[in-house]
Amino acid sequence: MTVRQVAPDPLTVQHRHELLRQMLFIRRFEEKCVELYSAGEIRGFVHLYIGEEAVAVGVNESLTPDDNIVSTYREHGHALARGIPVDAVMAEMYGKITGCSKGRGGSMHLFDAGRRFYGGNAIVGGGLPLATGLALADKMRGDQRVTACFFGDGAVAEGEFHECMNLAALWKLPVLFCCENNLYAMGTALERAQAQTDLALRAESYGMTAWPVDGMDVLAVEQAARRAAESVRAGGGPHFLELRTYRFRAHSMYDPELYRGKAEVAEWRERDPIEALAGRMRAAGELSDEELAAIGEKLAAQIDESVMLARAAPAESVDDLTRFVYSTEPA
Amino acid sequence: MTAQAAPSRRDASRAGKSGGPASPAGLVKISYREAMRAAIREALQRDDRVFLMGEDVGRYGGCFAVSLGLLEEFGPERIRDTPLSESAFVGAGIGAAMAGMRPIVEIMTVNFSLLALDQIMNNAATLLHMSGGQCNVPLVIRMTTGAGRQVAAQHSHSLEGWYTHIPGIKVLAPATLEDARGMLWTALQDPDPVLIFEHGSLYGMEGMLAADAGAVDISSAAIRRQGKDLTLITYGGTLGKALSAADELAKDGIEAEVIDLRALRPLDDATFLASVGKTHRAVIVDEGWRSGSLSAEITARIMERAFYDLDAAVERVCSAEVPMPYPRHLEEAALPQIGGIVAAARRAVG
Amino acid sequence: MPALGADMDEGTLLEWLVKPGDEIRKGDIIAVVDTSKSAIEVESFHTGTIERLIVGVGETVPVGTVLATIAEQAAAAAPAVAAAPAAAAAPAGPPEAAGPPEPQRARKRPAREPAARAKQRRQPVITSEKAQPAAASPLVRHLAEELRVDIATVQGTGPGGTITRADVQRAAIAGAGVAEPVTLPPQPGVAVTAAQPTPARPTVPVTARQPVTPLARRIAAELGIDVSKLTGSGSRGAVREADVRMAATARAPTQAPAQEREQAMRQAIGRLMARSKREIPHYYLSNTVDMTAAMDWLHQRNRELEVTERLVPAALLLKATALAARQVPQLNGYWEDDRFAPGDAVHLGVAISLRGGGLLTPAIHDAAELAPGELMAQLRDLVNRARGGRLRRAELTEATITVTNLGDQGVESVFGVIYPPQVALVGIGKIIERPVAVGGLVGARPVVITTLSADHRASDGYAGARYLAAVSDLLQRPEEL
Amino acid sequence: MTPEQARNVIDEAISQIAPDADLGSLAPDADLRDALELDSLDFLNLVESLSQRTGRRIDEDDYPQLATMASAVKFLTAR
Repeated sequence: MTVRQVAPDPLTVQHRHELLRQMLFIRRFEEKCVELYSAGEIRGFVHLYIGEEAVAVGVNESLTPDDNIVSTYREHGHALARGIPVDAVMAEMYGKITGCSKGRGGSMHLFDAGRRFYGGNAIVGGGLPLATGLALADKMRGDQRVTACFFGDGAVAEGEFHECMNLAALWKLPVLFCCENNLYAMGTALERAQAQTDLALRAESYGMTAWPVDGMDVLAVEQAARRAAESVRAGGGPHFLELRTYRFRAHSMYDPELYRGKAEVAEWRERDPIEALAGRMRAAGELSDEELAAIGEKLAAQIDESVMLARAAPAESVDDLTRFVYSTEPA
Repeated sequence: MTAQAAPSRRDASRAGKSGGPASPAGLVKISYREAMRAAIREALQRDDRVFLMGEDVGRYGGCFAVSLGLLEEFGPERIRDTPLSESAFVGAGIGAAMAGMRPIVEIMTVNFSLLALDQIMNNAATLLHMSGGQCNVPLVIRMTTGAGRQVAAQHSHSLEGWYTHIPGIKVLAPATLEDARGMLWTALQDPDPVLIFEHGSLYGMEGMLAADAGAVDISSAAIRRQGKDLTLITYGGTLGKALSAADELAKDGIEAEVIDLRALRPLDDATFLASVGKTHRAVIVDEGWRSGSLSAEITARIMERAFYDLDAAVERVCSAEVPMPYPRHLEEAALPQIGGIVAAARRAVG
Repeated sequence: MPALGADMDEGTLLEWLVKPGDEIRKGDIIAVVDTSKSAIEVESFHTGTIERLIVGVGETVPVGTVLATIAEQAAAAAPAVAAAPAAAAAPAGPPEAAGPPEPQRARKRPAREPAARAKQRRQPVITSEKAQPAAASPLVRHLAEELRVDIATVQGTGPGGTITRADVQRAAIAGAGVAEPVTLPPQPGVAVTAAQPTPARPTVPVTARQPVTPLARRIAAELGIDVSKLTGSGSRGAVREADVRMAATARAPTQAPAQEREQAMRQAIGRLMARSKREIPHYYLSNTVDMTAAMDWLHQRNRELEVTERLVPAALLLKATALAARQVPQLNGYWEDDRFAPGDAVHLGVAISLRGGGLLTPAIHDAAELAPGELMAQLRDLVNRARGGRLRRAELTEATITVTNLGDQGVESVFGVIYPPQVALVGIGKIIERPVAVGGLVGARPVVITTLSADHRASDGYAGARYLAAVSDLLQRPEEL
Repeated sequence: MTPEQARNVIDEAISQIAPDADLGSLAPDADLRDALELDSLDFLNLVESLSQRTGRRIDEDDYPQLATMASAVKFLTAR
C-alpha cells in the first residue's frame, strides 16, 4: 500500500517553497562536494545524497528540535535538513576545527549534540542500537521524544537490524525507523541480497506499524512521517517507514556502476524529487522560473562562501591529538 | 553454566561474625558476589539514572546470581532482561548513556562480548573523540571472565588484554571484596565507558568486609604483600595464586612483593616500576595467552623504563596457547598455577 | 586530472570528447579517464570555451594535473578546477573486467583506506598510435628481469614473434643485450637454470659474549670494574650485581699491586707526552702577574665564608685562565686532520697529581661560565673523585685547554707539555712575595708567574701574548671574576 | 682540650686526607705541607676537618699557626 498525497492541499504555498529550497540546498551542496572532491580538496570517503533529498526533508518536517536523529555515512542531507549550519558541515569536510565535529569526523561522522544529531556512523547498521538506546532512555524517563533512525536497505541484512527491531518492538520504544531503500547496497541490488524484498512487510513481522512510502515525493514522505511520528510520540511504539528512493550518483564518489544500467538511472531521473515538486508548483502558478533561479543563486553563493570559510579556517593543533580520548586527561 | 564456589581465598580483613547486619564499626562476612550485588543495589538506590540491563539479570537473578533479588526490589523498568542480542543491548546501553542515563550493562561472559565488540570499539570508545568532545558515554559494562570451571574453550576465555588495547575505554579487574564492593560506584561517576571484569572463580570467595565499605579509586595498583627479593605482578583471578606462591617462597626466605594491578587501562605502571626498582626481578602472572597479552605490555614497559634495574630477565606465567580443554587435568595444566609461579620466581632470583 | 577515489593517485586520459574552440556548459562530459577501477567520464564544472588541450590521449598523469584550459564566460568564481568525471561510467575501449567495487561498504571495515586491494598494474589500453609492444608472457618477463636481460632487444622465435623462455636464456648466455654484467655462476657455459644454488649465509664468528645483566653493567661502570674479567653466577652464566659487588670488595687487597697500576699509568702518560713533543711545535711565553688585588679580595671574602665555602687562590687563577681562553679562542680547541677546530665552550682541563704518583687531567665543563665559588666547589669535587678513582669517562676526555697548577709544589714557573689534541697549556707557578716597583715606589707584593705553551700550528706568539695579558688584566679586577 | 687530644685530632684529620702519610716519622716542627705533600686544596680540607672535629672556627689568619705539628697542637690547646 503506497501512501498517496490526497487533496485538499493542507500545506501552504510558503511551506512548499521551503521544502523546495531545502531540497535544492542539499542538491547544490552535494554537487559542490563532487567538484571539491575531484580537485582533491576534500578527501576520504564521501557518499552523496543526490536523488534522495525528499526523504531527509520530508522526515525532518515531522520532527521537533527536541527529537533525536541517528544517521549513517550518507548523511549530508540529514544534517542540512536538521539545520546544522552549512559552514560547519563544509568545514568538517575540510577537516577544519570549525567543523561540526571539530574536523575529526569528516563526511561520515557529522555530530551536533545541541541539535541532538547523534552522528553519522560508518559501520552499516552501527547506528541502530544507539537509536534504540536513546529511545530507551526517553521511555524510562517518560520524555515525549521521537528518535528518528536512518539506514539503508543494506543494513537490513545486518544482525543488528534484526536485534534492534525486535528489542524496540518488545519494549515499545519510541523509534521511527527510516529505511532509505535506494535498491542498492553499494554494488549489490536488493533482490540479490534479500529473499523478501518487501521491507515494509519484513518490518511488520516484528510487530510494529510499517508503511512503504514514495521516497521521491517530498509531500508524501512528509505526510507519512508526520503520522508515524505522532503515533510514536503518543506511545504507539516503534514505526517503520520504507522510503523507496534512488541515488542518481555512485555509491560513494565514483565507482564503475556496472551493477546497474544507464537506462534505469535515466528512468529514475525522470522522477527527480526537486523537479517533481517544482513542476507541480509551476503548474499551480506557485513558482516562476525567475524565483527558482533566484533561490538557486542564493544557495550557490551561500555554499561558495562556506567553501571560502572552510579553506581559510584553522586546522586542529597536533598538540590536541590525544584530547577527547578520555573526558579527563589521564594523570 | 553454574558458578562453583572457589576455595576460600585468604582475605586481608580480620575475623568477625558472619552474615546479617554488622555492628556499626564492625565487619561483615560476605562473598564477592554479594559485595558486587551490594554495589549495584547502592547505585540503583542513590541514582535514578542507573539501571541494570543484560541477559537473565531479572527473573533468573543473574547467570552468576549477582543480581538475585534486585528485580523484586527495583522492578522490571530498572532491572531489564534482554533478548540474546548482545550488539543491540550493549549498543542500546551506549545510546542510553549518550542520552544521560547511567546504565550498567551485564554481558554474561567475556566470550559473548565478541558479538558486541563493534559497538564497544566503534561506538563506545570512539564517539567522544570522533564528535570532537560532544558525546560522552558514561556507561559501565560488567562481564565475567576466565577459566577454571571445566566449561571448555568457548566459555573460558580471558580477553581483558584485548580491551586494554583500546584507547577511550577504561578496564578494571576487581580481585578483592573491597574492590568488588567499591569499584562500581566510582566507575558509574566516570564520564567515559568503563569495563569491569569479574573472574568467575571469585564469586564464591568469602571473607570479612567493613560494613560501611564504599567507593574505591579505580586508577592505581595496590601492593597486597610487601617483599624485597622479587616483584609478582598480577590481577583478577590469579591474585590468590600469586599470594599462595609468595607464602611458599617465604619458607625459603625469598620475600616476594605482590602487586594487584586493579586497573588494567590506564595501567598504573609507576607502582610496579618502583617495585622492580627495589627488587630488580619481576614475574608477571596473566591468565591470557602470552602472545600480545597484557603481560607482554607490562614486560615492555619494564624493559623500557626499568632496564638498568633488571638483574634477571622478566618471567611470565600465562595460560598455555591452546583453546581451553574440557578435562580437569588438562585445564589445570593449561592455566597458570602456584607451582609454575614459584618456579618462575626461583628462576628470576636464581 | 580529477581525484576519482580515495586511493587514486594517477589516471590515464583515454579520450577527449571536445576540441579547442568548443562551447561547453557546466556538467557537460568532456573527456574519459581510466583509473585502476574503470573508465570514467570527466565532467566540466565550468561554462565557457575550450582553449587548449594540454594532456594527450594515452598519457598517465598524477591527480591534480591540469588537463585543459577553459575560457570562462560565466561569472561563477568557482576555483579553477580541472574537469571532473560525470556520474555514469562510459565503458570506453575493451569492456573492462568488473574491477573490484570500491569498498565503500564500510561494514566491519574502518573508514580509512580499504583493506589491501591487489593493485593490478594494468597494461595501458592499446590504441592505434602506440607501437605494438613485444608480446611476452609475464613468466618470461619475470625471467628476463631476473637474468637482467633487456627484453626489448630479444628476438622472439615463438608463434607470431612472441618471446619464449629459451629466447631469454639464450640471450642471457650469449650476453647479447644483457642490460648489465650478469653475475653468472663461475662455470661459464653451463645452462642458466632457475634453481641457482643460494650462496651459503656467511657464518658470523660468534665470540662467546659474556652475558651481563643491565644492573650488573650499571654498577660495574660506577665502581670502575671491568666485567669481562668476571665469571657470572646468574642463569646462563650471566654476571650479576652480586658478582660485581664481590669483585669490588675483593679489589682493594688483591687488586693489581700499586706499582703495576702506577706503572701502567706511567706508560700511558709517557706515550702521550712523547707524541706531543713529536707532533706539536711548542712555543713558550711567560708573564709575571701582580696578585695584590686578587689576594686582598680573597682574604676579605674568606673572612666572611665558612671553611667549606672558602676559596683558594687557584680558584681565581683558574677562572681567569678560562675567561681569557674565551677572549682568545685560537688557544681553546683541538688540532685534528691538519686544521684547528675551536672548542664549543671552555672546558678547562685541570692537572691533578694523585697521591701515589701519576697524573690525571679531568675537565671542568664551561669553566668560563662558573662563578669562583662554583668553580671552587667543582674543583674540590674533581680532586676528591680523581683521588678516589671515581671519575667519569666524559670528564677525562673533553678538556679544550689545560692548566697545571704546580705552583702548589713550590715551583716558580712551569713550562708544560701540551696534551694532544689540545693546542695550549697554561702553567701557574707559586705565589711569592717579590719587590715590585709601582709608581716609582718599590714594595713587596704577591706575584705569580703564568706561562703558556702553545701549538704554533694553531696560533702565533701574538695570540699567546694577548692571552697572558688577558689573564693578568682579569686578575686585577677579582670582584668581576 | 689537652695536647694529647689535640695530637689525636690532628693525626685523624691528616690520615683522612693523606691516608698513606707516615705520621710516626713526622718531626714535630716539620712543615706539614712539605712533609706530607699537601697542596692548597689538601690543606683547606685539613683545616675544614680540624674545625669540624674541634667545633671551632679557624680563620685564614690562623693558618700560619698550623704550619707544623707542634704549632698546631699549641694552637688547638690554647683556646
